[in-house]
Amino acid sequence: MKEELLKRIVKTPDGQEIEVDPLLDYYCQEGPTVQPPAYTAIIEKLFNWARSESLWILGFGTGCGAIEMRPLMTPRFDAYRYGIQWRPTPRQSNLFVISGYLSTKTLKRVIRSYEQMQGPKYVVGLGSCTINGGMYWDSYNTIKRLDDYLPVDVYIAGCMPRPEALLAGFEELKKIIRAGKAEGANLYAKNFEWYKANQKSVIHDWDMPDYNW
Amino acid sequence: MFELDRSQYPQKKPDGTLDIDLSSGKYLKLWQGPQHPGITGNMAIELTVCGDEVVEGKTHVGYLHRGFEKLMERRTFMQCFPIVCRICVPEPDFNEYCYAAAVEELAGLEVPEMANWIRTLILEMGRINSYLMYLGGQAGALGLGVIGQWTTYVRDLMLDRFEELTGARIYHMFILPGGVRDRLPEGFAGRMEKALQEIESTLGDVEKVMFHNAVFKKRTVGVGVIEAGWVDSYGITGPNARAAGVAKDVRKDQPYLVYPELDFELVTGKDSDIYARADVRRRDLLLSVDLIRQILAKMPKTGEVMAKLPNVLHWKIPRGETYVRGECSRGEYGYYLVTDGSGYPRRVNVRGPSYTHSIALFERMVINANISDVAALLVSLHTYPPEIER
Amino acid sequence: MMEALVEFNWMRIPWALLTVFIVFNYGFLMTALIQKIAARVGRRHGIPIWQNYIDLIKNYALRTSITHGVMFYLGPVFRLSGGVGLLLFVPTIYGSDMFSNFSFAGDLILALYFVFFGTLGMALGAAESGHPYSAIGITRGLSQMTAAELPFALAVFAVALQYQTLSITDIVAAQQGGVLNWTLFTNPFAVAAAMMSFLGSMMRPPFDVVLAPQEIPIGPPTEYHSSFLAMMQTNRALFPIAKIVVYMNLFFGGAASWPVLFLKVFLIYMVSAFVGVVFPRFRVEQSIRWFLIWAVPLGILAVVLV
Amino acid sequence: MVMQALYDTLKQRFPLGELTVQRDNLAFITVEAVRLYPLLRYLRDHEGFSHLVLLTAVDWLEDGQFQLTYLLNNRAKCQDVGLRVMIPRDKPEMESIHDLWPAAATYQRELREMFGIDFPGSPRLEEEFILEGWHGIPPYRRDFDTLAYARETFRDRPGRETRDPAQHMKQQLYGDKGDV
Repeated sequence: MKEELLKRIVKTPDGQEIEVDPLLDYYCQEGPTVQPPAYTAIIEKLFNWARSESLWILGFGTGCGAIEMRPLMTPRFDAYRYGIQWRPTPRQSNLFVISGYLSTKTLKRVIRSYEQMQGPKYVVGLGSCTINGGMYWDSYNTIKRLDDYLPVDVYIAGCMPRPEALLAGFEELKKIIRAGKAEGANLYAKNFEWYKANQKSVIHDWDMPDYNW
Repeated sequence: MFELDRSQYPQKKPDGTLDIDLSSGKYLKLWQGPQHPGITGNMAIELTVCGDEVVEGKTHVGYLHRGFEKLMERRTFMQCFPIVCRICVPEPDFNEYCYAAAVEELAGLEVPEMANWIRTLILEMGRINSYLMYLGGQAGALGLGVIGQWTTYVRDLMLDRFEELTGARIYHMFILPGGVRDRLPEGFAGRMEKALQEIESTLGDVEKVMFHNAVFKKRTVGVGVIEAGWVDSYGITGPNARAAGVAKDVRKDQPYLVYPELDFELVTGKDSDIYARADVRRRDLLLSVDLIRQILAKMPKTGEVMAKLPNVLHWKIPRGETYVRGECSRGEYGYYLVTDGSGYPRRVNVRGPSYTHSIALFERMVINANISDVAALLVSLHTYPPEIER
Repeated sequence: MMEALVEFNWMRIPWALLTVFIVFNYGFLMTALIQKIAARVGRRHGIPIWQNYIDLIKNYALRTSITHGVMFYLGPVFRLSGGVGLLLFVPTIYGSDMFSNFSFAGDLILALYFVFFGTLGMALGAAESGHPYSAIGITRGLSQMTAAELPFALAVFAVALQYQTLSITDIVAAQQGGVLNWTLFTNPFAVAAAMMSFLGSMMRPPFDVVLAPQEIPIGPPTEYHSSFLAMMQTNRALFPIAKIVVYMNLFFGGAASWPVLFLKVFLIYMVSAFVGVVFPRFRVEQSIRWFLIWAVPLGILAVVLV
Repeated sequence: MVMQALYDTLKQRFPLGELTVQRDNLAFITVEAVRLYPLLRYLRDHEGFSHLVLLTAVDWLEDGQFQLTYLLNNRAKCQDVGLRVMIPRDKPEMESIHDLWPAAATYQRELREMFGIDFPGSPRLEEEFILEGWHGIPPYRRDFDTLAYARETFRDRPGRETRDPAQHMKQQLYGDKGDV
């Protein structure tokens, strides 16, 4: 565990001495809970429609697929037309595009970013390497199946998938959301123990709380 | 007017490191990345700031590590060829070329002339792509998003030409040991010329909006200077070195492929700040446009594109070691290949230019920089994280 | 006291709310339009014009939200009340009983206060969120805002001195009777200073270092999400329009009907949009210098000349 | 020829090992570990080899040795010289050259992590560089089996097939008679 995460006594600028336990002080230890849909079906339908038409992608290029994100934002493909935009902070985004292979070091950051997103949230796995390891099937440092660690809504195959494939994938995701089937966040909360066990089996130095609000 | 008295802190510890006590309230630790829009790709910088000024910066890499050098030890020489291009995403072709050239050298293969012309063409096309991305990124890091829109649009045109030639937009897998996969398609030169014209006209706009922009100049001129003495000690190559006045370019110094037959002058700058580096890259891009025209005009019309290879399933290469380099858009790209007489490489080491630029050099340059300039500084070194950790 | 209450025309409340509603919708369309213009300059098609409404519903529809404390809640509330308050206390349509809102004799001073109010509220909320980038963003925001406010305040003093009143309605009244009566022509230095300050307060390049995605991921609202963010979105639509209404009343002759208001607000808004599209951003100390060197002398000149 | 001349000049000052001339402008010279530092400094200061191109290691598991390769470039003459240093595999330790080239510290951090070679005195050597929370054999060593590790740590998606290319091609070309 890193030194700055250990429990210690620090001196504040005004001379007081206080005890700090970063893992306990800075985070909430409570796990995620299953969030029910809205009371009435018609409202939930409206909400689902709004969610599907306003996909905010977290701007986190986790792998090489990030290079095809740029064309998506620009004149040729212009995903903004479909209500897709990129947000720089996980708090405001609700779609996480895992753009390609994930090394275990990145997986740790991905989990953390994913848990900071507000539900309902969706995950799209991009490229063959998120599906079964792809090119890196025998690599010691990349995960092979993304759905072991995060609930995935849509996979887009290819190495790397073209922007058209990405757009088609997003349309597919919209259909799933409109049908009310994209309940990844609830799935994650329901099977929390299983996901955590999987995550901890590959991340050897687990130095963060179990759930990062 | 806004100078800060830094004579008191941070002080140095006896072992030379800075004495930074975070709980003193004088310093703030900031992480930029890996999830941060100002970072080029997936890496992180850990900044300690005092006011607006960076006291210490550390680069953290390894988020993209796939262990290529290990994976290649498990693959035959031919099986390595499709994975090498994945080492550097925005400009993959140099991996293919350097790997192929290293294997050819150790195996004693002679590459047909036509293949060399096509290889040069592809490398120059890749360089244009990479520079176009850089220009967009550099302007974007300073809040001028529209340049990125324009350059990515014309980059798409270049990707179309790649697609026509190789069948893929990003990972082309076209240059393989022994030659290239195919000849140019019918009418390629004409369509290429159209794309080049579009790129030139867009660059004219970019020059007006970006390089003649008063605010852009204010943010970049005199910021992030690489001192001439750093060039050797930090292993700086490519446009970063040329902007510092070191006229070094592998294309001229150790000509490879068909560069001896092309007519070009090196692009250099002298101020070595962010503006100078951006300007060197813009002019280098125009040079590439010119080179592509020359290549298409001078290249032979017919000829073999593939050397006669032994049975690639049982291809063994005698013991040896070599280093092959090329001038990519970021600097010197090299492959160090060691063979031991078996059917698998003994060791492959990839020398990406970002390795030195974004770790040792960046950590040196970021000291005393303003937080606002950190993103622009990092982009101006033109680093691609995947080639650092491979 | 009782008499004042009795005299108060209660019908002004629904009319004022109607003003807020109209301006809110207009603001939403305008923000979308600005994004579309930026997209068109980049040769893109851009977002659908109704996209912001969907985003708003989406943000209210999110199922989870977390809070960092009381001030975190109040930040967006303050911000929104800054926008709504500004709008409510300036006359929107000159000469109209219905859309004069709660303007009173000293509303110019109140308007000056409300322009700053939102940022202060945001500072409290952003500081509570605990994110270092929020803190950096809001420090930049406050310092830049202060520098930008200075020429605006000077311009307002110049205008108040010129017309010898602190009532926005009276200032508008004094500008009636032809284009040449506008402050734009009667006191060009004040208008120039104020328009420079306007660029600075619109959060568009070159003065968007407060948000600066590439440096401090969107700055103060980094931690804000779901309904908090939706409230701030609402404010972001409302506040610029309210501010422009003040500018329009003070410097551009006000508006006697809704179409004139829409047109004038549109044109003033476009100034910042077009400047913003083709400029990178200043660093915070550079922008402060810019205001101090270019805008403040103009403001002083305006005050002196009056 | 040029490289031979350089070798002869160097030979007068330093005891050198074998010379392999790979190209006109690239040669590899074997050096003893203790001679490396002065030789590097001499090359840098007097022969114009001022650019450290790369520093890497090769694992010769059979011989029980690590080969460290220091590749230097003479920018003016466009020549490269690679210095090979053999160090024992069971006690991998080498003198740090970060004071000659600050950039070398990065290479040494990588070698420390990926091969487990120690460079005493090199800055930030103990910090994690590429890997995180790695236990066990450094991954670039030859005796680390990446496939076995991946099998052990990660789960494959069912239905994935892996074929040996030689066998598979034989099967494709000759069908069942592939064994013949």
